[in-house]
Amino acid sequence: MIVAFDIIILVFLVIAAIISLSVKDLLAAAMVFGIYGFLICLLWAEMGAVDVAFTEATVGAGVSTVLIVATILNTRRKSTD
Amino acid sequence: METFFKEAVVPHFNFWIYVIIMMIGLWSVIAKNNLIKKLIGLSIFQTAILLLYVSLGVKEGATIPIIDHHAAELSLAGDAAAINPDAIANPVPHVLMLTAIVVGVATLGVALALCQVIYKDFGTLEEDEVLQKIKALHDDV
Amino acid sequence: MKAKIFASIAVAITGAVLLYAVTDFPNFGDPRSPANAGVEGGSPSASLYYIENTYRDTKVPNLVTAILADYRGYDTLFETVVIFTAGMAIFAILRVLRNENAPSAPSPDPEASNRTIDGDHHRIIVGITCRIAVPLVQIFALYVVAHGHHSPGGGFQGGVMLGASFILIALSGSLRDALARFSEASYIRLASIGILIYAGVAFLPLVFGRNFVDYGALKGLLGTDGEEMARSHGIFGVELGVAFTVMSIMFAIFANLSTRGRLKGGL
Amino acid sequence: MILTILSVILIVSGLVFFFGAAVGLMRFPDFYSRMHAAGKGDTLSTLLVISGFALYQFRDIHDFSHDWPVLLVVLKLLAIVVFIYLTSPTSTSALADAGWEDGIDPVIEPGRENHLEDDCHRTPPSSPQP
Repeated sequence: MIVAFDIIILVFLVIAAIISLSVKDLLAAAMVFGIYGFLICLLWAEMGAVDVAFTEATVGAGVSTVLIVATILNTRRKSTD
Repeated sequence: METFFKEAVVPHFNFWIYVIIMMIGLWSVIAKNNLIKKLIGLSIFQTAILLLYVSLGVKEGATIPIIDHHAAELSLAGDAAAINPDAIANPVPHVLMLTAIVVGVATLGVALALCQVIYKDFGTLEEDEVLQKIKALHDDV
Repeated sequence: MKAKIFASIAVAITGAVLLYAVTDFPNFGDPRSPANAGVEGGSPSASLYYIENTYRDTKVPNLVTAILADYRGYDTLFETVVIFTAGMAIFAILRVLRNENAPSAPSPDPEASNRTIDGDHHRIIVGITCRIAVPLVQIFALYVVAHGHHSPGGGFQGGVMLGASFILIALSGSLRDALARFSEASYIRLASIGILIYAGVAFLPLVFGRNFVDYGALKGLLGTDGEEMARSHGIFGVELGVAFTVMSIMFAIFANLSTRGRLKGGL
Repeated sequence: MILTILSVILIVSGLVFFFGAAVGLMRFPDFYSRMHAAGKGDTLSTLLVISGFALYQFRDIHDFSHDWPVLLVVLKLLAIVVFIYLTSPTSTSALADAGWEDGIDPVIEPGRENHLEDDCHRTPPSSPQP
């Protein structure tokens, strides 16, 4: 646990969450959500939870982004807000 | 003000940020109009809770919860002090959250499948349009 | 607009209550907090027992794997069942079983040859690289499952990686390639087999007159020289079952979502 | 000592290339040159940084028969390098290809013609059917 590293990642985390909820292009939102997953993975590796970080790297940044993209390509890409 | 900052904010800064992330997720679940946006907000809400749990098990100066080879041999030989619990992170929150992540992505898949069915039936994923169409459906009958 | 104002008020009230509660939390990184060391004057925390005795009980250095599959094995069994149920729910919601345009189906789709690596000029680079990468990913995933006792990893991580390797085949080539290697019948079968492996390994100790998920009773069956090694092998069997189920369900979710339940065409 | 200095040199030069890639990503005018900067800089700097780590690990080998687990760490690091060399250029190529299919035109100096149109024909954008 390194406090400075912790603060930097947490600030980026808030920024990524706000961006992924405010862009109107859903494909971009899915990609920023993948970045959010990677940041969470870094945060967990830094906290000493290596198993959880490993799971998040495969699930959060890999599979869940792919699932959201698959749904967006089968429905509509633009959102009104 | 300064004492409040020193006593309430500094030792709990990460909990404050988790609450902020959680509020972002909650706000998007209530206020966003697009269903996929709502799902992304729900996932962000979920990660805030996972972060809260895992950070409860953090110990200052501790390493990862995998026992060193030498310490393991010593503890088998009967040396009770070989493994120092304060130097190893608390593994219980990790176990609980590890399964929660994988269950979370499976349930996200179910939610996305429901979104696709809604799109097939109503031709849109915007909440207000879907509600209008459901209302029109009831008015016809 | 009304929804946004209401949402802002609700979120502000919730956030204020939570931030007020946060001040009562133990400090971040405190090794003496109740979650880490138990209540002072009361009983010590369960995590202290796990840290001190897990290696002696199970001979598994990775505490997370040992607790996941042994001490909390009953919990993990039903987490796996939840994942299986999610896969079946997607099958029930999305899967289209009747053939919608059956009369015109036999004529081959002109775009179909364009979707494979050999037909589509644009997919050569990605396709060939993925052909090289997929076996490496799968070998690494099996390593993660099998080596979860000594390093980070285990059934969930390895299973998700195995599922992701099949998703990679579907994305780089076509879904038909992936389904030729891992068809719908086989992934549903394998998901059930995974649950059965887990439940079977957990049930076996009952035969020997011991408790559910008490793998130490398998000592005689496995021929190990102590109950600890029997528990270690029991953990491995459980992880294998978890890996099978998670792999199958991850690929099932992707295959159904990307084709709207038709399992034809794809992205 | 020599190994430490060598590894520090490798890591620092890798960071310099990373910095170049980041500056290129911010400053270049269009999508394709940005992809170029990111792909090239990323691949080379990852190689340099990770081989620096591998060299740094070699410091711990004093007695080979006892310290052979360190060699496994070095082999794992080198495997990461090989894998990144395989996948990073591929992903850059796939992204540039997707950008071309999506209709992004490169910024070309006025007076020159765009030869890309002759070599690669664009498939018409397919609209997702409801």
